[in-house]
Amino acid sequence: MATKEQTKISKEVLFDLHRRMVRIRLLEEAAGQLASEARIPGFIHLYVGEEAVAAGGCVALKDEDQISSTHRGHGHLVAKGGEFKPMMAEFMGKATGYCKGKGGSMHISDLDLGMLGANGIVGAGVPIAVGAAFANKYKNNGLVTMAFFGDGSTNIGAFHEAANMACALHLPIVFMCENNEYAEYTARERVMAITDVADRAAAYGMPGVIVDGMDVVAVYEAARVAVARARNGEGPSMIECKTYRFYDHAGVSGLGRTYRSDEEVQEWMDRDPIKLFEAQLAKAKVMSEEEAKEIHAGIQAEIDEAIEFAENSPLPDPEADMLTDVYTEAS
Amino acid sequence: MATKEQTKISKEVLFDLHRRMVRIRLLEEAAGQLASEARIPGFIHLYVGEEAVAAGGCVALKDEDQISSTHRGHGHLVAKGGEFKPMMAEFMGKATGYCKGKGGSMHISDLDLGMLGANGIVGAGVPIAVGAAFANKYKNNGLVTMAFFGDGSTNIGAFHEAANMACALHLPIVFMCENNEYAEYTARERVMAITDVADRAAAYGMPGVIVDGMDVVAVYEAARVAVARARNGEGPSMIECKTYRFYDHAGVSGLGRTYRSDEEVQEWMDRDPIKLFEAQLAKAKVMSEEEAKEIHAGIQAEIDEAIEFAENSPLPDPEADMLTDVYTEAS
Amino acid sequence: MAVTETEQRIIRYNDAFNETLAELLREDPDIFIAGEDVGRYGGVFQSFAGLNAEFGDERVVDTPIAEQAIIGLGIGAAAVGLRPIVDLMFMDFVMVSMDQIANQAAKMKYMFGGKAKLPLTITTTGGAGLGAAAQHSQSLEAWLIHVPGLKVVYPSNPYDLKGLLVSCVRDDNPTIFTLHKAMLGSKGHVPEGLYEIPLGEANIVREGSDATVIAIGKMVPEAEKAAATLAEEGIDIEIIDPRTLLPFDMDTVIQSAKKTNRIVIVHEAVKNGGIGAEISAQIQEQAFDYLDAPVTRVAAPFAPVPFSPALEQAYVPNAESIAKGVRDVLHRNI
Amino acid sequence: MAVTETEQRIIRYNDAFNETLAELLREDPDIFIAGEDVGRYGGVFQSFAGLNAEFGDERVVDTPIAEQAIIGLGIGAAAVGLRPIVDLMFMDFVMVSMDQIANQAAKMKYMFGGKAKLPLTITTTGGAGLGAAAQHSQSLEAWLIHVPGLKVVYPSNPYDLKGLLVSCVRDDNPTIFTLHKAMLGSKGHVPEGLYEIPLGEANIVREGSDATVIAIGKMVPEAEKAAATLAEEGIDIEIIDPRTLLPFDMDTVIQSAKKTNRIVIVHEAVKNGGIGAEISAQIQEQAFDYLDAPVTRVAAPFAPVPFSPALEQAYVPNAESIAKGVRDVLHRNI
Ligand SMILES: Cc1ncc(C[n+]2csc(CCOP(=O)(O)OP(=O)(O)O)c2C)c(N)n1
Ligand SMILES: Cc1ncc(C[n+]2csc(CCOP(=O)(O)OP(=O)(O)O)c2C)c(N)n1
Ligand SMILES: [Mg+2]
Ligand SMILES: [Mg+2]
Repeated sequence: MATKEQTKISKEVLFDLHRRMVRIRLLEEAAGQLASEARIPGFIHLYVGEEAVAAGGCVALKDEDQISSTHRGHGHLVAKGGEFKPMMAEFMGKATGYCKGKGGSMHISDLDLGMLGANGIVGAGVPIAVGAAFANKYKNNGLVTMAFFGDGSTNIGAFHEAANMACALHLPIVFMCENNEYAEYTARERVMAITDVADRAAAYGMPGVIVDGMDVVAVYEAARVAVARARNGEGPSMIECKTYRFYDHAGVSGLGRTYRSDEEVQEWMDRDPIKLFEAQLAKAKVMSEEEAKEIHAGIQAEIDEAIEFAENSPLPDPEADMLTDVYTEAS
Repeated sequence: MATKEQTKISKEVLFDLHRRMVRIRLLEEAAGQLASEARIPGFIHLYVGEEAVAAGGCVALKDEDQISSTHRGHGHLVAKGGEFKPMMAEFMGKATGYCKGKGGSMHISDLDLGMLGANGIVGAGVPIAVGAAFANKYKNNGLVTMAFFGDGSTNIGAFHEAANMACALHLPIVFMCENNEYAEYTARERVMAITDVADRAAAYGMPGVIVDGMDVVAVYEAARVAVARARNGEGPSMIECKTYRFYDHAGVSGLGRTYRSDEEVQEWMDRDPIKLFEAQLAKAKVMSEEEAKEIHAGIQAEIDEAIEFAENSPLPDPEADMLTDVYTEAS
Repeated sequence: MAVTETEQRIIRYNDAFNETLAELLREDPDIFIAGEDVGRYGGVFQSFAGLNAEFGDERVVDTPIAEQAIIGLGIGAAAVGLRPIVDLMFMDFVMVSMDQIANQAAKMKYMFGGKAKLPLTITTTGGAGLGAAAQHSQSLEAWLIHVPGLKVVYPSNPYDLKGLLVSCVRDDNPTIFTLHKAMLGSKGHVPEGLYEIPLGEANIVREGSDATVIAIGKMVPEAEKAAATLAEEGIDIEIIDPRTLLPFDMDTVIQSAKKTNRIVIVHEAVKNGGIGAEISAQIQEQAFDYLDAPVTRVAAPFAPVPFSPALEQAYVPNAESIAKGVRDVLHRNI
Repeated sequence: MAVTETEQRIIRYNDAFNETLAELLREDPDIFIAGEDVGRYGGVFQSFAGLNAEFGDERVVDTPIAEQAIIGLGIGAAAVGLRPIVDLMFMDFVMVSMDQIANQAAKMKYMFGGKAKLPLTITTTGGAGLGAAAQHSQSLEAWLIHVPGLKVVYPSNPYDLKGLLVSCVRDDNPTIFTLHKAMLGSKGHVPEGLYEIPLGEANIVREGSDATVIAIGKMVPEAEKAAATLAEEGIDIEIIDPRTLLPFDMDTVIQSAKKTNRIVIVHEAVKNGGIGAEISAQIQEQAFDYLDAPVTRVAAPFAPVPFSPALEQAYVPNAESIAKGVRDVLHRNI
């Protein structure tokens, strides 16, 4: 709970944090439902439960700043301004999707929004984020890059190389860890001998902080500090957000299945970041329950429209589309 | 200086530390000389200046324990019991070498001595060491693995993955960092934002200590503690040895060349680990100057013999040897 | 070997894998399995289900997400006497572990002048068809066969799977064993108990006289479907499943080429630089005078694997494109 | 283009590389270079000498030993508008960075439905001959040509080096540019100033009528030596240097095949799964009726690169083995 800081935050920002979280949640619930009905093909990794991280992080950024993402990337794209129609169409493999149906859920991106791509390879987005941060410093354009990544990804080489390089080159970047305590079906403590990912920050020479990842204001506050630091040329920092995914690693089966206890899942669901925040906002008389409901309804309507759009969209055409977009032709 | 601990160390061990250091030094000086005369082909990375690390580390091990090594691997092999004749022959690409001339300086090894191979790929030996440590734990044989690696290698992914895995699986392994402040021609502070590699130990959940890598007793003492820990099932630890290479990254050009100052090199050479140790031993009346000289002479004679052996050894035969040793045939 | 209907035990490809591992683990205490989620959860495809429960955390080991360290774990353990099986969840992940596979495991013996013995098996899943997109659908066997020191195996049915897996695990060299992830549910006859199919022996899946189709992995059942269609057109094809891609049983292929004089090679990977190129090059080197048409390749177009099923279905070769390839080599006038 | 003796400026292959980079850096402020030791020290082979002094630490950047992050640095910077040149000291190190090269850089545009533009050049050094042993001597171009989205370039002389490097850096796709480390000191004519040699255009190094030798990198000068020997025997070979390996100029090769009817392909990599397989497969696909002998490959034996010069010299193809390959295809009775 960050009630103290909250008073300093404008109503506009609070609404923005809320709006982005709800946009993620409702899109994900819809996507999960569609996937379970096989109306979305392939694998789908839902962000439900972790909304405060993407929203808190991205509200601290400017529109022109960049983010990198993971296999669990829908939330990041929404938080960075992604629109429902091309997202839903992409999930369904339609030609009107962000990636013309070529990428799907796991590679969804919009470079125009500064979103450097969801990524199917654990850890692989982080070096790419470092490259964008390098470019920002090189161009001296004052932009910042935020790399989102999971707890499990901090065990892979690409993460390590990128984190060290960013610190060595003193780049304007924020390392945003979503510690949801699991990598797929394996608990964090069975594959790491440390409890807090933030303890890794010191290994690279950057500050590392831990925040309650179910508290969107706490995330936002920490992100604001780290982003300001980066923008001021003071180098990288790491934020570890303690969070949880409410659904299974992929798809919507739940609760705990074989690898988590139902109680554990329930405890975290009791700390639903959206419900917590809405209670705070109501208590502070910033947003009434009624207003919140309206916001949900408005967003839901948008999503319903997006589903209709996606379902009515054409599939890509193998003849015409298979071999395009492999190379950039000389202009 | 570890004068206090020294009193506890038997004369036998002190002689052993000395002997292994001198064996490395004289072999390396000879190899460097031969390389500069083009009597050794290819690249050669000398260990001169860093002898205290390999010697201090390996004296703390049992013969059956394993080590992994790097591109700068001669010293490790000698410290683990490597013999001059097959080493010199291997440097020269002869059929009588440890690797029948197929590996050369950069891949020199003798698995029978528990030496898992010099390695041309920075960081790549560390995961292999972790594998050996896993096997020791699996077999419950009480053996320990020691991974040697440079400061620069701690920036690469393989090191990170291996260190984390060893800690997660609680393996009997010692991570032995040779921090000589340079990776090839680039200074440590330009590619790492931290000063002490030992600060990385906490990121994996293992203890990390820093020792004077020019003080063989200090290295030995630290290694003994870490090895005992590993052998007792208490898991991995990291030792950072502050050391320096007296010659160039490859070959024998010196002093500082374009990337180090001559003064810096000279300062470190003034702390030559062998000279320091011999002075200590003389002062403590453990080994007289005369005795030390005799030891040098004896080892030098062995090396001269090894050179003769190597030069008189046959080259491998392309017809007969090219395609052997690629696969193990079913027996 | 004639097996009557009643003797046949029909099980799933994925279950054949699981059963074989269990039987191997029971037989040899030096065998262990390590990989991401292979332990308590039983693997993302449940291929390892139940093994951790039977053999414990020590022998069926969950690892961090660290493919370099996973392969290295196998190398180091093999070098000092164990017989590890390590899992790369998806074949695409050879890209994050290629150094350990191709620079370390494959070369160690040679670089050490013969002293190393590396009984290491790497299991993985390859192929497209599940909407898993560009980074989880690749077929990268062509990279692996270019690496001296490795053996590369790709079973196309449950029976072969078991026999080949046993041979891989018992082999004293690093082997890479690929399951096709879209075949996990396919079924076939598998005897109980361990048996070996020697590495490097192709299987003539169907004898025929008009053309030879060399097919890999999931392309084998597709070729069989094509054979049925073509038979209706009066075209009688021979189908060869190499089973082991390295070492490759070229003798069987050359004999067939000398008989049918027309060859179609089919694989899932993109054509350019694919394993079909090597097979084609060797056939024309060794059977030049017997060929009545160019050796033809049916493979994926030169693009990453697309996500949309609309594209993916057209991307992956199938019975139809194989049949077309066969008709092409047959209709050529010499 | 006739150039008189006096007009010719003869410089070293390595210096052509260095000069080209300097001229490119002067021309385009969006270009930067990053890699291990490329900055202040000027690169392990001094290929980057002087650049850091002229352009500063910001534009000629020393990096940690972190090949995945080095490639990623290039990808991310290219994706947001720069034109990076990143260096992999040795081609062997693609094994520690393959994911960033082949799963990220090569696929990003396709996966993103076309939105990414990635003007990224990866420079590296390949080939054997310096006693650098199994992990520092490899030729891995066959892996790279199997990856849609990449362009792969391998110059065989200083003139081509400059023109191809300029084209790579100005190209809006990820390109991999390989120097042969045993050719760094070789010399040739190189004009001052920037010029382009289009990617995907082969060079007919020598016209001839009896057989065509397709040679890559350092095998081109070896083929030229072989041509001299063979000429004395009355054999007149054509030599084609593809220069770009992906996209590959098959048209020029096919025309030559139709003229000489006999082909020898030579490369340094091991034969099995090498690029020669792809070239061979395509030639027989497209010029089947013109071939009077099987397309023949001269390449390394199926072993890692051995250290001992006694073995290494016999391992790497050379003028002698190329000449032998030519004689083989010529002596075949049809
Ligand atoms: C290199 C690589 N290894 C393994 C996988 C399979 N995989 C996909 S997601 C995942 C778990 C990632 O865990 P974490 O980073 O904590 O992210 P989370 O799923 O919890 O959000 C794994 C192992 C992969 N995609 N890439
Ligand atoms: C993956 C990889 N990258 C780069 C190199 C080239 N290289 C060889 S040694 C070296 C420096 C290693 O530095 P460090 O680990 O500190 O060891 P030192 O040489 O100082 O003993 C480099 C960059 C390599 N061999 N492997
Ligand atoms: Mg997680
Ligand atoms: Mg160093």
